[in-house]
Amino acid sequence: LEEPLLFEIGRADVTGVDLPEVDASAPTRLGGLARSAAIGLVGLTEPETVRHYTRLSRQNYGIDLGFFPLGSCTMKHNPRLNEKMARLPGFADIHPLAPQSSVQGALEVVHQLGHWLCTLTGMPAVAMSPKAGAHGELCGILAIRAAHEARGDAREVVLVPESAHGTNPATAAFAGYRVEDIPATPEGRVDVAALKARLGPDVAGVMITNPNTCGLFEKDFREIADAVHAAGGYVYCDGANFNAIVGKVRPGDLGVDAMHINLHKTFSTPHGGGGPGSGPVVLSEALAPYAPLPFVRKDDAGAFYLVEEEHGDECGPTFGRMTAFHGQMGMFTRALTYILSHGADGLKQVAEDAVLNANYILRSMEDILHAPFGASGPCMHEALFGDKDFANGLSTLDVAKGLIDEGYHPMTVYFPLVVHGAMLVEPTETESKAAIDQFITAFRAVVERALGGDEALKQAPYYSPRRRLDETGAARKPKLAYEG
Amino acid sequence: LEEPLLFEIGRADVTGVDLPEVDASAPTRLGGLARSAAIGLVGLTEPETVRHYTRLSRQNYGIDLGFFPLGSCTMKHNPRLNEKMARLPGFADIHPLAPQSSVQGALEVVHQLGHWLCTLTGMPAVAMSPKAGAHGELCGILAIRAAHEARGDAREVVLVPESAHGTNPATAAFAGYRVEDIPATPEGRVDVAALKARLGPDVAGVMITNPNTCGLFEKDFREIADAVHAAGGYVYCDGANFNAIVGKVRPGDLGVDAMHINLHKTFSTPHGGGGPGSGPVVLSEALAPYAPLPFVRKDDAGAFYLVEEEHGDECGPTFGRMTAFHGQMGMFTRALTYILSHGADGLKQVAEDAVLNANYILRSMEDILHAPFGASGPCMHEALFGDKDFANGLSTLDVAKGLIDEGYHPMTVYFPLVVHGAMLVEPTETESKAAIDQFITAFRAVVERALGGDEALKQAPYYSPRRRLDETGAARKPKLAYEG
Amino acid sequence: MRYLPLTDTDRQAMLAKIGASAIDDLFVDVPEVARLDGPIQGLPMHASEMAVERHMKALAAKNLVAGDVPFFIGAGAYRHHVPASVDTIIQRGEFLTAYTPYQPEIAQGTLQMLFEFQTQVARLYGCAVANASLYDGSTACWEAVAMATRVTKRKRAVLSGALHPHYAQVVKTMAHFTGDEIADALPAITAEPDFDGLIARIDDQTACVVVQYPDILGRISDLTPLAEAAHAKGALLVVVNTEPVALGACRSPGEMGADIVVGEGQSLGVGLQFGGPYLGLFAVRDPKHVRQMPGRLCGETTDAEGKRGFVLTLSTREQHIRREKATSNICTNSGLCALAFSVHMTLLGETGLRQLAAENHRLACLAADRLARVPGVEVLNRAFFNEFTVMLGGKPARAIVRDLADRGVLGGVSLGRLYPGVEALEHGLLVAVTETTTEEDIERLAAELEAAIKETAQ
Amino acid sequence: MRYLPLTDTDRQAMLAKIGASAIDDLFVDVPEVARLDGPIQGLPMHASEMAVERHMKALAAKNLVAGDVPFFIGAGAYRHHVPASVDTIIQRGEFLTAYTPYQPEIAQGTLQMLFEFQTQVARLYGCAVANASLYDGSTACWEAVAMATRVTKRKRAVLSGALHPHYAQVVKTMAHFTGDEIADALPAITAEPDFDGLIARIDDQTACVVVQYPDILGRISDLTPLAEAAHAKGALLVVVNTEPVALGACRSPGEMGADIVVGEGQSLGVGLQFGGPYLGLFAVRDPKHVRQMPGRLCGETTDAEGKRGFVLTLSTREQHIRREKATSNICTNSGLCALAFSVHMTLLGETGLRQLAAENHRLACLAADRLARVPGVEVLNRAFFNEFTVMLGGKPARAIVRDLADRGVLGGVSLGRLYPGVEALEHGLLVAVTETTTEEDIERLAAELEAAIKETAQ
Repeated sequence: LEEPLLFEIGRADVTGVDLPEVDASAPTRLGGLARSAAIGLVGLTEPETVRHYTRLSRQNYGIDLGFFPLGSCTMKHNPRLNEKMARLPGFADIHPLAPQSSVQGALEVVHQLGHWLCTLTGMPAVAMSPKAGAHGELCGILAIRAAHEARGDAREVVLVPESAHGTNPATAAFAGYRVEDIPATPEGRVDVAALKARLGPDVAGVMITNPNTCGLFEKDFREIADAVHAAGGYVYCDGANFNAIVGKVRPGDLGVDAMHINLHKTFSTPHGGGGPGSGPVVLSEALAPYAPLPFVRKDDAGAFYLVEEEHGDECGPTFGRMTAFHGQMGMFTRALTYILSHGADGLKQVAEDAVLNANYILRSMEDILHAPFGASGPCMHEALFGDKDFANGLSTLDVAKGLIDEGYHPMTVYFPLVVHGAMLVEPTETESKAAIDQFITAFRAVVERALGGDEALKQAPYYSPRRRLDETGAARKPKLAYEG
Repeated sequence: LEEPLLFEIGRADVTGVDLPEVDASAPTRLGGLARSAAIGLVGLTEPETVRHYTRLSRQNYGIDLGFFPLGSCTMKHNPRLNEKMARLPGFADIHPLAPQSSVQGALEVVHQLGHWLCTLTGMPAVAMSPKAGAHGELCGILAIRAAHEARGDAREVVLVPESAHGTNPATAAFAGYRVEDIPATPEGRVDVAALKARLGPDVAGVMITNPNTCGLFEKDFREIADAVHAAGGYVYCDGANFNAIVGKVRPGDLGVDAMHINLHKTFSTPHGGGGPGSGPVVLSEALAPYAPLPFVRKDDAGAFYLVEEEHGDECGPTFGRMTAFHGQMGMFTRALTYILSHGADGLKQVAEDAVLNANYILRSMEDILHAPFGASGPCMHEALFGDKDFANGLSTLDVAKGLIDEGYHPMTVYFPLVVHGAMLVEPTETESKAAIDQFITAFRAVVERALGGDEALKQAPYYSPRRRLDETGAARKPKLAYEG
Repeated sequence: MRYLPLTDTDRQAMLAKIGASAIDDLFVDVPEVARLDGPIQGLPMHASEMAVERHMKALAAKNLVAGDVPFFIGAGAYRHHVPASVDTIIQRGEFLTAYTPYQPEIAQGTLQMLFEFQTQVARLYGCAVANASLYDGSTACWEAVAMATRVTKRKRAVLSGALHPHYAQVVKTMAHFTGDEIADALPAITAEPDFDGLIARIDDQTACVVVQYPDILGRISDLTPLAEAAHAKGALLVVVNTEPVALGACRSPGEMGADIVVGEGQSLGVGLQFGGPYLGLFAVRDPKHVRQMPGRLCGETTDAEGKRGFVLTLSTREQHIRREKATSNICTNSGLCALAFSVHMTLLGETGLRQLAAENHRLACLAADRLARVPGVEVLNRAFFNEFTVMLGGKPARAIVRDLADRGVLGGVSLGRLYPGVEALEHGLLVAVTETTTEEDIERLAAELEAAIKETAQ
Repeated sequence: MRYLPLTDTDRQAMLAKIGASAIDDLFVDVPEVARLDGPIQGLPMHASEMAVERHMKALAAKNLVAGDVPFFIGAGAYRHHVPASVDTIIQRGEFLTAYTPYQPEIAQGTLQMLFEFQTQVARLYGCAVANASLYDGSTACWEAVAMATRVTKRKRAVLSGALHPHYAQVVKTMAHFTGDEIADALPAITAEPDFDGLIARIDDQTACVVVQYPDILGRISDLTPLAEAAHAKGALLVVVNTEPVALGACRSPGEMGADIVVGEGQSLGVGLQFGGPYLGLFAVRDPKHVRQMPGRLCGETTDAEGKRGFVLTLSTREQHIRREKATSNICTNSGLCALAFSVHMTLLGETGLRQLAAENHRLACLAADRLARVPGVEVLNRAFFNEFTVMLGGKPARAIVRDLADRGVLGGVSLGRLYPGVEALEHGLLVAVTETTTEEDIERLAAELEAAIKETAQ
């Protein structure tokens, strides 16, 4: 059964809540702005609502259904204890502007999580308010700009490796910087020589992902950082791939000045079909003074308080405020629950198992699938492949869609851009060997069809709720709302 | 992807909980009974567990997925507020043997729900402890037997109409009675004359379902009850179909002595794939003294207390205890929530809409599908059809399986036994007209195939997780546990 | 009304199709005297979610939540930590809102789960076959007695004095009506159960002997001699277990010769719930007894394409086929509780269950040692798993328990509550300890118990 | 470790396949100085669910739960009753554990939901097109300003003084770096907003004028003159709404000429959550502006078999395609909150939303009338929806709010907290009332406020 659109089954006179009837004659104080025309909304009763969304949900693929090897997205298991804790009324039913004496436990959560994020990264400070990874990047870049501005040193350029996630250049540009690409070496890492050559008084900093989007650890990161610092710049590290090294390496030891942490990646908060995320940013001593408001401090009596605009000196030369309130509390409680669950020993094991699983896939596939950096050494938490030798015009996209028919969510495709027809496979640590072996079997089968030129693959998927969708048509004549 | 058996993917050395390691050398006081051999259990980590059961769940059909017209089972929507309330720690995390002063709210729930069940049925007393409908039947029958015994009047026979649910004769037999069938009239009701003719000093009572399993109201119920009472017997009413008349008719006004109420039918607690149910039994003045222990009373100071074995006189001549504790508290909280949600006006509307929906189906199908009692007047909350005129040996079973391919759970089939190839369709009040219209279209299409002798129907379903299963083989060589 | 999708327009259109002019035309068969005009009296009108929630929360707030205080109550229901993922799974609509799997093609989720559940229970109990659940431990206990009478064609059951008194009550209540004879007894306050006495009560008219393990006083003993004695007389041994976690540490009843093993499964996945819904477990050691078992059974088979699948089977034992000749009248049982149990057991696995049992036992030993140091308190048991009996040196345990509750400690179950009016038992207190008990809880109990004993008269 | 399925045996087998002898062989690229030996210092070791739960519950218990006390706090986040079914739906693994729907063939659930959500938001706002959500209202507000600068190619934004001060802060923070010019102001304590003054600030370099509706003081006024004035100067009108429920009672911004409407969606489905995650709503009245919108958009299309389906579209605006030329750097947004909002809105429907709005307004009117009778209290607003400002006759509102909290009443938000150091505002208190407020709550607030005012010095 196809599930109709809400607007095809809902009715304006139906509601799934029981509220008092509107007394049309009751006096109002709406200043003459009472709405007269219909809004155009429709309602369903509760049974219909539950069924509509339950049916819709079954058109989706999620981690709970199967292996989800989407590279750089870290689709690890979302523990249910996290969900339960986030729903405790003591966390879920408190207002961001409630008197601070009445929300000491909440402030402690923010403070404790921040402290442990600093511990795990070896950094002295953290900004908790960014709402997602890209927002965290923005936070880091703004701190860099504020730091330069504070010493009257206006710089214009941010260097970004060509393998970077699109948010990096977008963020730098949004913050008013000119973005310049740094090339990669043939082995898949930042070209240190090229980078050093470009450094100068106009370069505000670099944004480097480590482990990088080719799945490799940037071994020369410290050297790069030293060079950037020597040139008066700052080092932004994109922490999207922190899962590979959590508990094993502290970015602070590598010379990082700012790094965002995707709580919805490394710290297991759910992706939710596209958010909400959470992107706290750890900061070096150099950048810490510019951290955005608000932040949580503990006073001498052990009480927690928010530092906001009013705190004058205590704010430091903050670059301002990034969001109305204090950040993604719901994600903080989940991430804190996760950190407590895993502990120091568990988080180290997380990184090790994530890297082990990825290397296992890399080495189980490279005999039939081009692994451009397979010879560069072990990969970190994800394995990168290219589409070399596919026959009959078959592409990475076809392999991805073929995997859907095998019951899998595809890997990340066509990213990073430095590899032709890139396929980025990230198993995460929460997959069993059995699940990975089963995936490898299916992946090999599909790849062999691509190598063999199986035309049928061009029409895949066959067994999904929908066949390939016309994305071009959708963009040419956008239909973005129901009309009827 | 097929989901393997737990025992095929689980491992003895894997666990999804974090508990202290067993210190094998720690002293124990197990009296030499420490287990040495392996138990033979296997474990999964949490990610694997969530995935195993999520995948399994997707092989199931539930009310949340679609229309579920299973006659006499009342598959109505299960409100989510009920689930939320049952999970409040104040209800879910209290012990049945906790000091009664510490569980006054729980006792009040039992008392309040019991009181309202009495209100809705017009009966003076209720036994709350029966664990499901069949257990409630047993409670009612045991009360009848106890009442007869108390006056030294041993009787041996219970009369049961041939259309009755199988639990009726099974219950009476279990309680030590001989069961005799009462025939039905051609219009689908109890043959009053035959019943009256059979009454006598050996007849302990009758068990009659009203509305009956043919979906009809027993219009002569009061007359039957009076005759039974005159003959010294008691009237048990099977309340499985109470949903059709809740708020419209009080069984107490019809002369009932005992009636169980399936909270998982009329009062919307979930069926859960086969329970738990809950079967409180309302009792007449005549039977009330024999009610099982424990029950809840309110003292003069307004405190609630449990009447148990120790209360001597206050117990009355109880027939005993049916279960270790006080009944299905988790179901009581859900049912009470439901009654509060609907209220007196809502429950009446429930019955009306349930009956309206059923009659709408009856009248929308009877032109092509044999409705044996279609001429007997309106049906109540379910519509009964037979397999007359199906061609090529096609049967009710084939129609049921054909409906699966249309995306529906089939109706109840081959019950009641009084109709050949019976199909009992109960839409409940929580279906929309649109959903029912869509079902009627599908049902008509399948019935037309059966009338037209479409052989393909004999192999249906084609599109379900499994094709028809070999039930005969399963029973011949039962394999009831995993071996390996 | 938020659960009712029909609008008045719908209703009119449907009445027109039916050919009725008003809804009451559909209720013509109800005698006029019995028809109610307007909403039934004595109930409130419908209410919003918010209002209902307020009402229910106010009721819930009147109860003392076990998790909020030091808690030592057991006696047939135990408080264990249930992993959060259990509830997530049982709340999936596909499980929650499914019916009994009578249409196996679209119920393989429930069926495969039941097959796995049956396997888990059978292995835990040391048996060959388990059923798909019964209502609870006490009704399972009666079903075991009834099955034993069918198997042996004898009508007498001998109950151990240390069987949970409520279970014994249920058995006696039912037997009164079926005409079976039940020989029961009170528990003797001894460090070990009196099996010699129990064996002496078995004769050649005995269908079964019923013994609890661990027993109502928390004692555990080797059941092998009992099994041998019963079998020698042609009787079956029925073993009742109310704490499945115990079987992670102790030998299984099946190993020791039990013929039918039944129990309460509430400890895993289900929670306290003020007594219900709970989960009746039922298993037999010898597969030849399968056809005499009560309740539903799930079996493996194949579908028309040869794929493995599962169905409810041997339903010729059941009421909907056999009617008055059924092995039991049971119909709806405890499907969702079985799922919760099975998910919890899957999360535990062999390793986790053993660790859980070891942790329960460790803390119980700690508690027993600590309480033994309270003046006037004596620990009765020589052996126990996670529950034991303490004697309060002549002080009435019921009063002490109530006093402890007033002090904010739920300190256990008095034997006086379980055996009201039995003077010999009124000084006994059952104390249960699980992994949820902290060492601070134990200290608190010891301290409050000491104070309560001091202040309570003989 | 309960979330890690690999066993040591697995690890050994996998290392062998890889050709590594130890796990650290896979970390050879990490410079030795940076490699940590053993678990990181400063964190506890792993813990059981039970232990973690205890820890988190202890933290939660230190907060005063809004639902447990009379509660009147608003100022951009409102406490509404969220139906229980909303949470059931968002907890389904298929929604909760899905990724951004980049593979539309297996993400139609999320995509169709987003299409429905966009339609709901567009209609609520009186706009043509809404996007698939942003982080929250404040970041959406900045995105609107940024979009206005792209559309008009001007760099100056005029903010109403009655825009939420935190929203204004966010806009100013961002504009500082983009080089845009922000003209802001403080709110004037007047019964109606000063639109004449605002209009006077619009010039032909103005990209947009940003106004909140209802505004930070709870006032509502016809925006039409403002729209006309802005359009006359070639500027866009950006309307910010922080309480979507208000639009069930009041005319929509789109109707009144707003070009971009943004807001906070937290009121429906999401809850208070101490400020996040929340839900940024973003819509444009004129479809020609679609390609300048930030964030994800879901569009209808067909699949290879001609069936209707949905995809993320116009992604050439986005960072993963356009990189430094993207309309925004946004990536992950608030998908699950959008689902919660959409489910709640579906349950309400047109009828329910209007009833909900009417009930909010009714209770707010009651509260305003009652507080007006408290000596020393004056209600500022002439018109309002469910939040209004009261002046405390020269008493400092911050101190009064703290005092009320000590009395167990969360009485509102002081303007002093929102505008610290602004003397002109320090006597103002924002009071929000929703359907969750009872008449008893209002009485209690009035009584405690009266007491607090009496006891507080000027």
